[in-house]
Amino acid sequence: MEFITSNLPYLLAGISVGGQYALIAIGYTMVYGILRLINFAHGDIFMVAGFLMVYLSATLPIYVSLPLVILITVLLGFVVERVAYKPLRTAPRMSIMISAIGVSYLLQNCAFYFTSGLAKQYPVIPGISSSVAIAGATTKLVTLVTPVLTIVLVVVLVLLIKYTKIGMAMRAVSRDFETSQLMGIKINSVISTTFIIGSLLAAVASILYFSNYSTVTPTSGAMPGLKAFVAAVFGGIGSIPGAVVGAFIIGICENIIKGLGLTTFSDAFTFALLIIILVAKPTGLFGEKFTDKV
Amino acid sequence: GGSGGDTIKIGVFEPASGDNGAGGKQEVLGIEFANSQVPTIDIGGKTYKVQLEVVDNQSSTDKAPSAAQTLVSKGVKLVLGSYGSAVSIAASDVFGKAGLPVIGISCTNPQVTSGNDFYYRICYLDPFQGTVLANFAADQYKAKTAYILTKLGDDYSVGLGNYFKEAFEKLGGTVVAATFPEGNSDFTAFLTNAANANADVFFAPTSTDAASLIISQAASQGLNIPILAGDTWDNSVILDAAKGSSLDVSVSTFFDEGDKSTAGSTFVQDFKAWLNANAEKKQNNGGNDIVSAVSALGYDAYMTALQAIKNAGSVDSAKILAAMPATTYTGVTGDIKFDDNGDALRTQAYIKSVDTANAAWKFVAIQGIK
Amino acid sequence: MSGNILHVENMTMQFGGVIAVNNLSIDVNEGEIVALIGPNGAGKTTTFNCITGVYEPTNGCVTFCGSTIASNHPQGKMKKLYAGENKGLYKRVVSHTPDQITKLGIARTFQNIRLFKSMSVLENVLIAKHIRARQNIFTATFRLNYREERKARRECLALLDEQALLPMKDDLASSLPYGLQRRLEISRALATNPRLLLLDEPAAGMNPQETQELSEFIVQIKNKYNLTILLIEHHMDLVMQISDRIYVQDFGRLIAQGTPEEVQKNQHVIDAYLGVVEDA
Amino acid sequence: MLKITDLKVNYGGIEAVKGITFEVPEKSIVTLIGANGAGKSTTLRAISGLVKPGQGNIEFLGEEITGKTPEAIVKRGITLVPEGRKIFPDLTVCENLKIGAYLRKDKLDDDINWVYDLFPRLRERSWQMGGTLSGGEQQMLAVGRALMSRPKVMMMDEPSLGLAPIVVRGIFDIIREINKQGITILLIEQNANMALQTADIGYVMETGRITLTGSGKDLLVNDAVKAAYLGA
Amino acid sequence: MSTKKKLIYTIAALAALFIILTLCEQLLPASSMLFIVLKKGAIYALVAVSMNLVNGFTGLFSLGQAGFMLIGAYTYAIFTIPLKEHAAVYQYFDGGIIQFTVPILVALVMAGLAAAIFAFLIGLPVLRLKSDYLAIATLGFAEIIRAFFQWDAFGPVTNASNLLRKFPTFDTVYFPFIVSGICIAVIVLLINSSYGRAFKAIRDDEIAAEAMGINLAKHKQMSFTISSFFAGIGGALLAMYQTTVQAGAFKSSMTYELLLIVVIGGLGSVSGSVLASFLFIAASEWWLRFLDTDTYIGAFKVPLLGSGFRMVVFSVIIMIVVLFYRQGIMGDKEFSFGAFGDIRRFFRKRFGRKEVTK
Ligand SMILES: Nc1ncnc2c1ncn2[C@@H]1O[C@H](COP(=O)(O)OP(=O)(O)OP(=O)(O)O)[C@@H](O)[C@H]1O
Ligand SMILES: Nc1ncnc2c1ncn2[C@@H]1O[C@H](COP(=O)(O)OP(=O)(O)OP(=O)(O)O)[C@@H](O)[C@H]1O
Ligand SMILES: [Mg+2]
Ligand SMILES: [Mg+2]
Repeated sequence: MEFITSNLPYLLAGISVGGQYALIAIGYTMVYGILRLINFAHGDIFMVAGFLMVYLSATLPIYVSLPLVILITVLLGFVVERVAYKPLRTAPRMSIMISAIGVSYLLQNCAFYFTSGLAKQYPVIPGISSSVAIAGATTKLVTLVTPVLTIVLVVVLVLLIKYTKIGMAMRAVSRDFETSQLMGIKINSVISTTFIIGSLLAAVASILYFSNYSTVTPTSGAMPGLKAFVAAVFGGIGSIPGAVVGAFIIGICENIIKGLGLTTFSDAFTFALLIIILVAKPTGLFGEKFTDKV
Repeated sequence: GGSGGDTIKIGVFEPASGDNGAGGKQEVLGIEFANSQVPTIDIGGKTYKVQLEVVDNQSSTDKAPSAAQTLVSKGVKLVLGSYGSAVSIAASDVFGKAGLPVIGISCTNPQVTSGNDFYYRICYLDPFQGTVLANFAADQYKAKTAYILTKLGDDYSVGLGNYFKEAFEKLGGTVVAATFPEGNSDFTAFLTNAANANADVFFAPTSTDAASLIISQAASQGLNIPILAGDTWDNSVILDAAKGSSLDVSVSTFFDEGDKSTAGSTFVQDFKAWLNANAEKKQNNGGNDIVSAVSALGYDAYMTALQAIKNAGSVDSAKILAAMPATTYTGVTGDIKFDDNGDALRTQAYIKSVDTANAAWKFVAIQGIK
Repeated sequence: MSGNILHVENMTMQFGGVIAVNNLSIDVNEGEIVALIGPNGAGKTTTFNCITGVYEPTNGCVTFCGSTIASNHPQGKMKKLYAGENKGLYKRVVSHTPDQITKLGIARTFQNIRLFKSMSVLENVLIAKHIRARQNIFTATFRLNYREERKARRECLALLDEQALLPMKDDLASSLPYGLQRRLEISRALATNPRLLLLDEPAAGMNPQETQELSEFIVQIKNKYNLTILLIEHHMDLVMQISDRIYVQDFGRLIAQGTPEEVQKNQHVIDAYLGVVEDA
Repeated sequence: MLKITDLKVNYGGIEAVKGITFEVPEKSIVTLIGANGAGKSTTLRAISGLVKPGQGNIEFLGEEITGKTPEAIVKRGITLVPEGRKIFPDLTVCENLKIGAYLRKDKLDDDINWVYDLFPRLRERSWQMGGTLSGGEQQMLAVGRALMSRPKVMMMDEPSLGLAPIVVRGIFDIIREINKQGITILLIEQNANMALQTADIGYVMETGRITLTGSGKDLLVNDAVKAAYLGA
Repeated sequence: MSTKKKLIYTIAALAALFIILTLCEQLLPASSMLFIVLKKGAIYALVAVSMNLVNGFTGLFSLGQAGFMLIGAYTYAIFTIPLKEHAAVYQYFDGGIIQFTVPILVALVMAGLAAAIFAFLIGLPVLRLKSDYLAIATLGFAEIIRAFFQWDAFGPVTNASNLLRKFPTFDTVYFPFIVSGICIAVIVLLINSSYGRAFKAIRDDEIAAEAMGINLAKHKQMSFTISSFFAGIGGALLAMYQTTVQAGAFKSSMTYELLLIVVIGGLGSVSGSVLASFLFIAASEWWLRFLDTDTYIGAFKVPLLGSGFRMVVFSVIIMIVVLFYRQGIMGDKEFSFGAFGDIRRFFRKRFGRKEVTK
């Protein structure tokens, strides 16, 4: 019992962080799957969603601002895609990635400019922000909500991509724009859909994440963004279940490492683990080999 | 627009972006406020308009030299700043080569002034602050074990943590130390570690970003260990984060908003009025009118600079530099007088703690070193 | 015809459940032109890939000029899954990488043209000389190898001249029309100074006239460079005209072999591959 | 039903198609033949909207479709079997076929079976990833995929490329068969012999221009065509 | 254009550059921002070109550059801090344990070698990875390296998270120009050599390159190691420019900055990288500074201007450049003297027409 009470907090924290990384990671992996683009701006969209909540809830009741945040975030994801990525469809991959870095800079700098960079308190959201005690460890309810919600969303998404027409179209677009067009697929709407789903997940993740940590700053999207990206690579970029498994592994390992007192290297360890996995399995845990016949 | 042609330029070398952007902006506010109060200076019967040249060093040592050079090329005669010791050190060569006197405001690392005879500073140093806090922990909480959490790669954080550790161990306590990497947002593991180590105080000399995360997670975990921190935590962000919790958070600082001395209370009043009259400035203060210590220090730095220029009786950098050692000034943060190193002689720090019910600071003690 | 140059013995290549090449044995003698034909998906390209080291055969052995370049037996997961024959025969495991095999003297072209798209025609050919030159990164950087470099350039220009590619030597490889791209790919392979040249459908995308020209071209280079050629092709005119011997593969297995005349008359081959005999 | 007037296409500075005019009557088989680099593929790419013509008109059933997006053109019933197969490597054979019918809303099972009957090899490989198929299998899949969309006009860019002789013959049988079902065919072939035997109308392209026009039979016996494209 | 003519032009251009630099040094006040831009620009140019060697010419997506610069910067600093300053610099670590110094140029080479050795070791496992997997692995390594350099246990060598300073630095713009110039020249020679061609072949098609007999592992390793060698030297120069070194500055954002420069300049164009470096540094550290200051025209306060606005504008500019120059400023072309001829012809045409209208 003693052992459990002193170690349960690490595990709980790990699971909830893992869940939040997972939601962000899915956004990464979906966009990557389709555009082969590491969407560096994804973490920042997540951050903007956090600030939106802070500012909207200051004037509006929670039940209005909650859907509004999701809506605006989705819109933001959509607009970013249209403005910054769509014109570059035929450009080299690197250019699109630089555009993504540009968007990330822009969102961060705008956030800095408008908020002056001081940490803002995230509003209390009834139902998930309150503390509960489990086996002697105190934590927020959101810790318990996150993994459940994550799993549900993932199952829905996997079904969507595997078995629906739009899912098939997404997979087709991911490899060849031109031929996809020849099949009558509207690639722009497929790509937009992807971004919309990704941003939606980022918005949900931001609500869970910031409810847990209570503070938003212009850079608070950077680290979760990077971790989620690592998670996506870990599981094999493009694979949704992979991203989720990767995210949970990273979240839990990180907290166990911290619990062991090896705090200096908790990030370094994450990367080391990633590299070990990649050396053993060059395309991540669930990544499929690129089929490229000689 | 001012009349008369003569101006003297004072450089303000502060971060407006990057990790320390928020704090830098608040420091600039104090300077700007001082400038609005005393916009001119009389030297040799001539009235000079004091013009501030503010430059953003982006909290980054690789951007600092060019930012510093910008000031030099604009022809400033004296420089104020910076929030953050590393950028101050990184820029010191540029200022040194240009022969400019610099007044550090809240950079508490000893290395800023040591060996740089043009660098002065008006705040106390980390060794002092660390010792003060260690004493406070021992006096107030009868602490035997302290958990120290510092940020990896942040010289301010690690330095202050070390000084605290030294002093605390000298007082007979034991220390458990940990570091967290940049961008870390989950502190629950550290808090649990502290609880598991039966720590009596939790010392976290970190930036405000990490601070608000630490506090809110401590609150949701129901942590009942008192939390201590250094001057950076004297910020409204901490009040927001701790609001409504049952935490015991105390910080050491240069200044107390509730200061009853006339100088202090006038400053607080006027500064608040100035902020409230100017939406953009208030925005830079985080959207409220709570006076942070760095603003008060910024104000004092500006005033000290003017005093030095007056003493020099000239707008020439070399003359001002020569006048620096003898310059004294009684500011809102106390008496300022430099030692041989160029550091302000300070013997006392304010300790404040958070009144979690009202989200306000409450004065606890003036703490010195034993 | 002189001695054996390539010897493939009991080679099997299995991908998961698909046996692409099944217990294949072929021999190529010095100076021959040998064709490998068969229906689509028979395993011809896969055979090439195994010979050139792109794939490790699941089982079997390949010998080039007397030295083993690939030898394998079912390992790991394949041990259980393996459905081919001659399982226990090859204990030795030899797997050379494609670059090593090229150095030994086997060059190839690809079914889907693989040129260096962003490089000029001349550069494409020069690449092939990289491994043959005596140089290291230091001498190359500081041009201490200028003699080698000049020689390589001279040889490549001569080669391009021969192939009538000289006028477009500075054009991007990707801007050439399809037929010339094929020709460039062959030139590039020739530039590695091979003894054995593997051609994978060199006449694909060419009209009968061009195919005719190509067959003359192949014979010509064979004689000029003392090559041995193994080729895959679906254009029967070309195959029948230039090959000394033909192997026919179906479902990975060898179903027939012999001279063009023999193969053309073989009923299995007609059923599986040729269909009604063309009136030549 | 398809009318091309004065079509010009540029790639950067190079003019690949230099003003061609031709027509594809309803329910006919039309073939374009010509040497490598003549601009045949470019013409088809322009019709299907993959490249924007520099000049000229493309009319389909009396409606101008120049400059429309590929998906809008596909929607109107023009399908292309692209040069180089362009199979989706990460989709299974079955999914590749399904995606060919992306715009259709009805049941597909019969059509899939029909394609499998045409190319039994594909049925065996139904669950294999498109990318791992052999060259010829991919070519069959590309043709099958295009058939799935039940187009009004089917444009085929070298459908027999890399196919075994027996299958080549099969492909031309299929072309005739679907033509009988009322589908108009625009065909590019290197195998000019077979193409001209099958086609109602043939056009010969040389360096971006149409230089000869005639019925398939006529061209087959034309001396210039014989010398240049059919081999001696 | 003949090789001889090219050589003459190149020498002439270098001489002109030297004269311009000298004139600048003589005529402009020492405090001019131009010198900052020239110094830092030259250093960034070197690192960007070295990054281009891997990313642009070899097609390996590596994001480890900041890590290798860090190693170079620290190696240089550790071995050149004068012994008498050790007590002050390593104040928390009893003066450190490295108790000797080496000459500046030796230290520069050591900086390169140290980075190259690390790169070699890192390359062994990770260069087998493809595209984005490689990117994240190299990025990860850079982060791990940074964590190690900040670690307290290494304090006696690295001074942990504290600054290293007091090492010899440079005053004139000549030093970084000459060092970077030589290094870039070597890289250009390499790129145009047989090995450079092999790198490009690998970028275009690995399978075909292998079929040409090119040993992928060996060549990738070479490109990666050499690039890191120069990144290490670049890091050392950066340390000299900054006069201080702190591991915290070598974050992934520095790598992104470099990647930005490389892509904006044009992947696979050396002159593009060089040009973009100077433009990038000038824009980010000089030209846009005015946006950060509240500006009054008379009593009217120019809207939006204020602290932090510069960075917003800067990011917008980056986006615009990327959106309008998809292939980068130079594409994969190089600057050539032939271009001068084009410009001359262009002007002659213009000019000619004008005369006619007169
Ligand atoms: N990587 C792979 N994974 C699974 N199956 C494969 C793989 N590569 C090839 N195959 C299968 O192996 C069989 C042989 O393919 P191969 O490419 O060798 O045929 P081929 O004889 O060259 O045919 P073609 O004449 O059509 O080019 C095919 O049925 C193909 O689907
Ligand atoms: N993407 C491109 N960029 C530049 N030039 C191109 C491009 N695609 C084709 N070309 C050029 O346009 C011309 C016409 O090419 P096209 O592919 O239409 O010829 P084709 O008649 O289909 O030849 P083939 O029989 O070889 O397929 C050729 O000279 C070719 O080099
Ligand atoms: Mg094949
Ligand atoms: Mg074509």
